[in-house]
Amino acid sequence: MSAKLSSTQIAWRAAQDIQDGAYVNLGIGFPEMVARFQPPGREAIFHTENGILGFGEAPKPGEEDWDLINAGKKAVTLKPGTAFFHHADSFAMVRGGHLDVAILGAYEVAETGDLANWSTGPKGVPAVGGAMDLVHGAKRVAVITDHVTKDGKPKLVKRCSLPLTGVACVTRVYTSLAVIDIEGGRFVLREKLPSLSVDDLQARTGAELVVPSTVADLVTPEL
Amino acid sequence: MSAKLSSTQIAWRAAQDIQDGAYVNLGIGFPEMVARFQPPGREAIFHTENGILGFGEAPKPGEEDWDLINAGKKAVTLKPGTAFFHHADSFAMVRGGHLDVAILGAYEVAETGDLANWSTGPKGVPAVGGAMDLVHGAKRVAVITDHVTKDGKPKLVKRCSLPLTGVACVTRVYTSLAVIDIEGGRFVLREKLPSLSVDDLQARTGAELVVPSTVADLVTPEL
Amino acid sequence: MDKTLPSLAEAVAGIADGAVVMIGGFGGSGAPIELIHALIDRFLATGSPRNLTVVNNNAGNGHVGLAALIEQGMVAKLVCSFPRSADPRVFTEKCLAGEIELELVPQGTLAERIRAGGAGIPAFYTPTSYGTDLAKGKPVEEFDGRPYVRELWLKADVALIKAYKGDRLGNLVFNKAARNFNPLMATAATTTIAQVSEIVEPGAIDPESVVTPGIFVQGVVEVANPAQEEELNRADAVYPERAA
Amino acid sequence: MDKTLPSLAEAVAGIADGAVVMIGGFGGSGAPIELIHALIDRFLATGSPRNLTVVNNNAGNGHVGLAALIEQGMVAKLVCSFPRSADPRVFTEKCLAGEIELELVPQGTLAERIRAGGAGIPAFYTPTSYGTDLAKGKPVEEFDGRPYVRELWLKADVALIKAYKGDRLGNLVFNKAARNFNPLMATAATTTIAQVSEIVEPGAIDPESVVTPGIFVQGVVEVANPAQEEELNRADAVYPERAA
Repeated sequence: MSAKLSSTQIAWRAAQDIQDGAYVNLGIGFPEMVARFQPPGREAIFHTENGILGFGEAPKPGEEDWDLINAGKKAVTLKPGTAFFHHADSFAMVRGGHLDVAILGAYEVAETGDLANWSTGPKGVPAVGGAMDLVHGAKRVAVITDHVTKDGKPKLVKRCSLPLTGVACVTRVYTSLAVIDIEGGRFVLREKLPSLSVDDLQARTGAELVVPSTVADLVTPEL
Repeated sequence: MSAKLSSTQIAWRAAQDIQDGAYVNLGIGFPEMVARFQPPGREAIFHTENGILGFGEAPKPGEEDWDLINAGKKAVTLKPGTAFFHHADSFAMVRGGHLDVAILGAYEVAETGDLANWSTGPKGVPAVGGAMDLVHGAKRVAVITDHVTKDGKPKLVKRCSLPLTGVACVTRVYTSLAVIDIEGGRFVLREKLPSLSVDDLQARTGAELVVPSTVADLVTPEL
Repeated sequence: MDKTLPSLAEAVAGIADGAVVMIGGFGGSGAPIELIHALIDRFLATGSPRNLTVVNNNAGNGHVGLAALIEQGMVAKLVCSFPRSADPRVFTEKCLAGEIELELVPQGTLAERIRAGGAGIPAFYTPTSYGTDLAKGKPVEEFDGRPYVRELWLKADVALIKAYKGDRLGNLVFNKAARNFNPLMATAATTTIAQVSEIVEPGAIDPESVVTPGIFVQGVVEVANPAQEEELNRADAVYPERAA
Repeated sequence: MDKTLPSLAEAVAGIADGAVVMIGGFGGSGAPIELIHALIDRFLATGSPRNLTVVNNNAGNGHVGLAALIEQGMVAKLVCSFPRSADPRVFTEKCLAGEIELELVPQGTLAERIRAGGAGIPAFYTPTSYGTDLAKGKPVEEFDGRPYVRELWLKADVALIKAYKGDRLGNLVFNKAARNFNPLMATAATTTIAQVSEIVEPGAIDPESVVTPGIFVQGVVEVANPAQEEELNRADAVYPERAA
């Protein structure tokens, strides 16, 4: 029952759904990890909102070019066929629906598809970045997250309690315990850890899970 | 009394008011002629809405590059420091007020600054091009025109009778007889042919001319 | 990822009856003549596509390219700013006969509506056309004391564009003022097909100089020596060639 | 026409108290550090400019560049999307103490508002921020069955930007992702001043590759080896240097 996917393993699982030739934006922080697990034979093209399409991996330490960074302000490298563009063109790609997939982190995801991932409330200085654009930008907006908070509270909820990033925008959630689609305002279970019963998963989820006749096993990859 | 400036001479007069370093759009047809009369020592930069800033004169016959044309679809040449851009960026320059001067032709100009220059009425196929953008685009929108129609009717009028291109947009009119500013919804006479009396000019003008104490002579250049 | 297409015929195979088709170019510069002619070939062979809505700055010149497409009766509606040219008779006659619908849009508004379509902006305000016949029926609002007209985005099923070089990822550069509407239309269509004079390897186009990033392009087809509308018209060309 | 300026001091001489100043860059990439430091020098010498409204994606990092400008108390209001960085303390402390006003704008909306300011578009609709706290008080309208928020243009008195090469006509190219907000801000300010690593002759920049045409630029000043914010911060740099 204490078995769960690590962040790395969640990122691996999310990467398996990215098709060859997909245009993908990975949110800053944890989601950036997804790029490391592209299945062999597939070539996704990564977009970063600060104006690069088709960047590659991180450079070796000491070889950073600080004019060649991603949205998380980490140094990246170039691949053949890269393009540079300014911020308005970059968000035209986002807002105009040209990305195939955006993968973001979350504080909370509601069964309505609402996402809260930018503010934990009125304390401190708020910062939003490109999150509110990205949730409206891609054909498919997915979230990767631990299934529950550090305190064990559900992150998949009936209605978000934290300030929203977007309304009805998330279509799939990859968690440490399950893969869940959001369809018609409901959480629909697609995969779960085989060691976990549906009841146990439901107990850790803040809204009702729709359980189809077939639920696949969530694979725990060796990484 | 039959003395008047030719089209070429009107274009020459308009060119004298273009400052060194000005960004200028010349409407298709007659206004294109203004470029030929830049005063020595002044370098204006010409914009064409199909995506060139800083183009030069027409090429020699036989040396046309049909990918290097102006808005009138006439071949032009390049000057050092040219830039190419797409239509949205081009009209961002126009609409965003980045041009210093736009010089357009006219069917009618009203004392209100209204301009009619795109349609002679419901007959035939209408065509507007960039005229409606240009009238809102430049810090100074000037018109060059014969003072009267071929039938002798005033082109400077109280209110336009033809479909409008823009409202309250024209600030100066260069005609075959006079230079007239539009200020506070009135025609203000700045220059007239010395051979012409104010009364004669008023008789050929469809709205009242405000005549300041000083009216300069409109020069007839030898070209 | 390889977006290159083996033939013009394959490039235009997916365009359906009733589609909204953006066609790049300003007059002849940047006009994808060969893609248009391939579309005519398909129509003559199969009767499809027909009933198209075409978005272009102009309405064709002579009897080639867009004018030929209109002449075949394939176009039900044209959205453009300037339906005049050296020889606009094909369009003019159909328009006056009521056989083709015309939506006249100021050129800068046309460009901005297409950009908005590509950028996910459903509407915007512009000073252009305020107080004129072309603003009739459109919402007007004041900002900073000046009146502005609200215009809607423009999107398409397909964009047919012409570029100079392209790679298999769809990155494109254009030739001089042949850029015009082409990069905008690439962003505003579900499927963008670019004819290019040369297909090059990824990396051959300097990433600083890419004008249309590949994300906006679904297909690239090589047309090594594309025709120029002005030269075809000077030679009195007609498409398809007519038996003597 | 010659837009080159002889010195950084001259480049920032015209910025008035209370001005709205757009500052290019995304974090350190594309940040015009030397222009910002010249502005600080002027303030320390003359007490002006102060009470500035600054538009930037971020809020500074460490004690150089924008952070140093804020630290001097020259900034009354900041318009930005992401006031966080490796070391955001300068801004954070002033913000929490109520000494600086923050207008938080989603990054894509910030970019589009600046573009709109440059393009003469006073308002536009975007899906971004719909249903969130950042849309409060803004008009909402449905297009094609989806709700959108209306946003207003953003303009400035001055833009301070960083480019790679520039010519005396103001044509500019940028370096990699240091492009970011710089070309947009150039369009949206009454006066745009660009620091460039190298001033070149007109024609040395390929007209196909110009990113910012000279019409958007009023002054160009050469800074041959510009500092990079990340490197200054790794060296714990502070501007101006403090006596030990």
